[in-house]
Amino acid sequence: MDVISARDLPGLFHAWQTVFSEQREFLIALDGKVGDSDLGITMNKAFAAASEAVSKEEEGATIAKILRTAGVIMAKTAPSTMGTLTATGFIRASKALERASVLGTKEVAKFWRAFAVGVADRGKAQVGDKTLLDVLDPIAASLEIAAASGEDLVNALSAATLVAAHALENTKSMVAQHGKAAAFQDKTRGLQDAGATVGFLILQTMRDFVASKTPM
Amino acid sequence: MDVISARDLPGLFHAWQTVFSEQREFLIALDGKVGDSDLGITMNKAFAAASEAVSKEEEGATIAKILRTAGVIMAKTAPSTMGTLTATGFIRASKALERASVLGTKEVAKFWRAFAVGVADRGKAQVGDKTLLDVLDPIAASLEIAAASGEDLVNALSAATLVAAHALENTKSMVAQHGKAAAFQDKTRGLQDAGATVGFLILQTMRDFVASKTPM
Amino acid sequence: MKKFLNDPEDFVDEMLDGIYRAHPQLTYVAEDRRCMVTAKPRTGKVGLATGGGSGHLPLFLGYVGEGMLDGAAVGGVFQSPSAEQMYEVTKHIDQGAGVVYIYGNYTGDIINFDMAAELADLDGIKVTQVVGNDDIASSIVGEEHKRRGVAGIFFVFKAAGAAAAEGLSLDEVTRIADKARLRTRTIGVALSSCVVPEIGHATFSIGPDEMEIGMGIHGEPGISRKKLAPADSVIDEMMERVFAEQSFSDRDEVAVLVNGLGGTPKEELYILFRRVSQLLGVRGVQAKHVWIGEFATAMEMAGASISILHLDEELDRLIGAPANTPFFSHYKA
Amino acid sequence: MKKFLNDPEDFVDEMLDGIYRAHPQLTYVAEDRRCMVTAKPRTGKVGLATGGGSGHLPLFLGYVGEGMLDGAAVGGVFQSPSAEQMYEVTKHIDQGAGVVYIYGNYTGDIINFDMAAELADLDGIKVTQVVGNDDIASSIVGEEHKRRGVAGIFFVFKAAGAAAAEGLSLDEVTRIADKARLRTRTIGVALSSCVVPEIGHATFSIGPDEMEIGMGIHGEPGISRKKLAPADSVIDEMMERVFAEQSFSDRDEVAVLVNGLGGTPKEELYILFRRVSQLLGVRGVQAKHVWIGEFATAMEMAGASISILHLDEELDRLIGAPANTPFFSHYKA
Ligand SMILES: Nc1ncnc2c1ncn2[C@@H]1O[C@H](COP(=O)(O)OP(=O)(O)O)[C@@H](O)[C@H]1O
Ligand SMILES: Nc1ncnc2c1ncn2[C@@H]1O[C@H](COP(=O)(O)OP(=O)(O)O)[C@@H](O)[C@H]1O
Ligand SMILES: [Mg+2]
Ligand SMILES: [Mg+2]
Ligand SMILES: [Mg+2]
Ligand SMILES: [Mg+2]
Repeated sequence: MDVISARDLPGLFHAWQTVFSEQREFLIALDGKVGDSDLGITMNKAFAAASEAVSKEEEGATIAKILRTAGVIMAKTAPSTMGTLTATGFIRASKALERASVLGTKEVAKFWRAFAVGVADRGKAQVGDKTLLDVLDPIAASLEIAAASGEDLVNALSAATLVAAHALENTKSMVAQHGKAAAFQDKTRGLQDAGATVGFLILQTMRDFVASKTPM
Repeated sequence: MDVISARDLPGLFHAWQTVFSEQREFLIALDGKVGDSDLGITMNKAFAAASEAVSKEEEGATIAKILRTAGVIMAKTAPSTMGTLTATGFIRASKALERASVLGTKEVAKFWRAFAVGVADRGKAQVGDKTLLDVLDPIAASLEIAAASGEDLVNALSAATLVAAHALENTKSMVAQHGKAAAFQDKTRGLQDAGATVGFLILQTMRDFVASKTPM
Repeated sequence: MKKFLNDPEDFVDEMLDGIYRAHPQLTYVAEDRRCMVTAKPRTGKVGLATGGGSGHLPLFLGYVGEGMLDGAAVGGVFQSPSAEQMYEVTKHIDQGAGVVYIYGNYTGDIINFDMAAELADLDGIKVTQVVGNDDIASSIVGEEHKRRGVAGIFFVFKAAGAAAAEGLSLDEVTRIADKARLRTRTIGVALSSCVVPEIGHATFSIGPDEMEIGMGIHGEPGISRKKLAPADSVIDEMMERVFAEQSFSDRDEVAVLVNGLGGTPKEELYILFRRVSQLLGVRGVQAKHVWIGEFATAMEMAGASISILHLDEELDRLIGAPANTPFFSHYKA
Repeated sequence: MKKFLNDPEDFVDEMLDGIYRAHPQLTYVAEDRRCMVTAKPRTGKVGLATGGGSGHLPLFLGYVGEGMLDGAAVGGVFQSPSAEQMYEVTKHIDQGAGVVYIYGNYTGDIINFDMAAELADLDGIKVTQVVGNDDIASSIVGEEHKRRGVAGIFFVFKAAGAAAAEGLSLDEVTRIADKARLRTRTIGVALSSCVVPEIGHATFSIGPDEMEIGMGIHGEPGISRKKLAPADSVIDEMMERVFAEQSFSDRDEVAVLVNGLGGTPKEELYILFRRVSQLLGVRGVQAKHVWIGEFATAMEMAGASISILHLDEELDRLIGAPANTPFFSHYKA
């Protein structure tokens, strides 16, 4: 699979749905340590609703249209911090890919940059504040480099996933500045950020989806 | 000790206070089985207050006056079912002994009859309803017989205590008709009535008090 | 015991101190905080007094105020106040028109209110008594006189309070209180125990997945203990017993009280009311007045009760009348 | 989990169904029960909207009514409602005079209210925002913008609601809401956890003899966890932190809210208030308005919070003004 086409997207959303259903309890537990335990529930709901909505899109819907549908339904279904930020991410990605007919490395880089900028605009967090942004920004940067150097999609995503894993690991040393976790202050040190974990999982699933359809 | 004089009464009230302080937890547990667990608390309070009030009576106070003082303070201090019934008992005994200068067998019989009638009037229970009355009535009857046959005080009280122990045992086979226990219906069968236990203890303490002051 | 307490013995008196500090419309007589009366008595009005154990806020004293009661004798936790305290309240609230005692059917309270009424009678104060016995779980039909008084007494307070505020006579107010009493049925369900401060441990034990239908507000046993069922089926079972005793015709009107026993969140009370409303709807019965919240509690007990008052025109008017007490306000619609 | 529930997923919607059945003065828009608005809008009045997670009744929706708010967007348990729901409420309650959003300082809510305000702006509706951050335990002085909003938001609703009812302009109502916000401090203490229905077990664990001062209403950690102390010393410790932030002069006046978190009996809240009142008395500060009960809960959590609003003449007038909502009524004294 060199590129993700509009017709592939329902499959990708289905993969996301599966992952966030499998990771439900894990994310509840993670958010429970320094938060309110709802992350697993809301992410599961968000992607289940998105996957269902996307599967009902008309034949011929554009990539932008599909991403927008996903974002809008997520915002409705899961208006928690992460639900809304993720929804914002998809809606911004949709805008950035208004004219895209497929998602190659360049477009995927645009997707993640728009996603990251959207989250930053909406949440007003800084890199280093121990949020989702701390994986989104490195992911986008890694993909931009890959795009500039003409890397193919599966390799670009694989590299970005490594970067994201590393970035996620880095959140352990940070102290939460936003959301419910901020109240836990120093106790958040040593724990990986729950929202960043979601960011990592979204990317990893995208990579696995592309890899599984790419002959080795 | 052939008779209880007015001057002995503070000692008797002190003995009651001691017994109901010792039996506090036992009565809480007993009332807890088919009631609201307050009996130990209220009886302890009632007799502590009565003992204190009685100890402050003026020199030369009559038996009637002392019993009345005890009853009135009990009614104030412990207005639960048993507190009020016991208070009523003492107040009625006071009235019945208006002119008594000592408590011999005859007067003690009057004391318990008046006590029993007072409780019956106030509580409107029948003998057999599994209440305090189920020991008060046999106690009064036993003492009346002893008085008629000229029995001395310690023997009369000893006999009445045996009767009361038997009567208390009999309450086990009854089903409660009054108070909070009534709600437990058949579950009250097999349990001795809490209020009747108090009645028994009042009498037994009176007997022990007299016996302890009587040379064998 | 997880309680905000100082010395458990001071529980009631410190609570009362807090109440008088918070609510200047309440005061007390006989230099006894437990003899509570309204600070704004109304000349010529029939006086309404209640009394009973503490631990049930807003019952009993919480309903002293405009359009409701004039005084309350306050007992220890789950214990009757004394006859003397009731008598002091009675003397103070009598405005020449007599006094109605409205309280729950518990031996301790009856004995003491009887004594107080005798004392008041010696002073020439006319006293009538209406003894709430709305708890249908506590005795069978035909033995209603054995039933305990629980949350439904709120309707009796409300109807009698409005009647007295309208200036009706002692006989009329008594008649109305009695009618409200006779037309009210309550059934409760408990999920957990409560703790009496001076005792310090749970009054009774109940399994982590059990409920007891019909449990009393002092932990008296109910009709059946079983596994906690979905909310709708709990209500179905409870309301079946209510409907067995109240025969409704299409278009009849009722007042509904969904009462939390203390530890149950309001959210759940509304889930329960939803089902009550559905069941009434099926019978064509209209819930004309609805109150949902805590009206008669058992300290921190988790659980709820449903009270249904079968309205007639007179009760409809009185139940809907305005009232304003520190614990309960009602604007006329 | 000891709850009256059907399917936990239906918790919020069944609760809302119960609320609409009980209180016809409330209705909803956009065919979405979670978009609650008053059934009696007043033309020309500044609209007041709130929103937030469920599980805090009477917060948030309970204050929709006369003299208080006009609409509330209702989220899942402890979860923000969506921007779209807020936007629907906004459109409906705007009477041409603009809308003030008053809600608590939580990321999820902020993000969504911001989005809603942007949407409303596109429609030409003027929206201002006042974000409650009264919980002094949740961040230090100087970092007040990080503080959570808890029960003290009640005072902001009350002051802003009365100001809007008086017919003041959007700017004025916003100024007043912001003043009430800035002059309010809250501190809480928790004794037990709560259970989110869809999660089904305790949100956090706390020892049988422990308390946590400063815990948030979703179980966010507080300042210190220690052995439960006598009620008076708990209040002494809490109020010390309040007094450190509010400087009172002799004869200053305050409004006091003693709020139960859900599982704590009212009796205990009055014992707590007693001590608060003593401490204010020592400083010569008068508790001019006092409310004691459940105003912002965390389901069945045992615990309480104290909110103090430092009054000025304007706030005194507005806090004392009448209000009438399904969950809160206040008669003018
Ligand atoms: N202001 C913010 N900007 C970006 N991300 C944030 C912000 N605040 C919180 N987050 C992310 O949200 C995650 C928590 O999400 P969620 O559980 O949905 O929050 P809540 O339960 O408080 O609504 C955090 O782990 C963090 O990554
Ligand atoms: N009507 C009655 N007449 C006489 N005794 C009664 C009556 N009702 C209850 N009792 C007695 O009172 C006892 C319970 O006393 P107590 O615990 O003080 O009651 P409560 O807690 O209900 O006020 C019962 O065991 C019974 O002996
Ligand atoms: Mg969370
Ligand atoms: Mg008892
Ligand atoms: Mg008792
Ligand atoms: Mg959340």
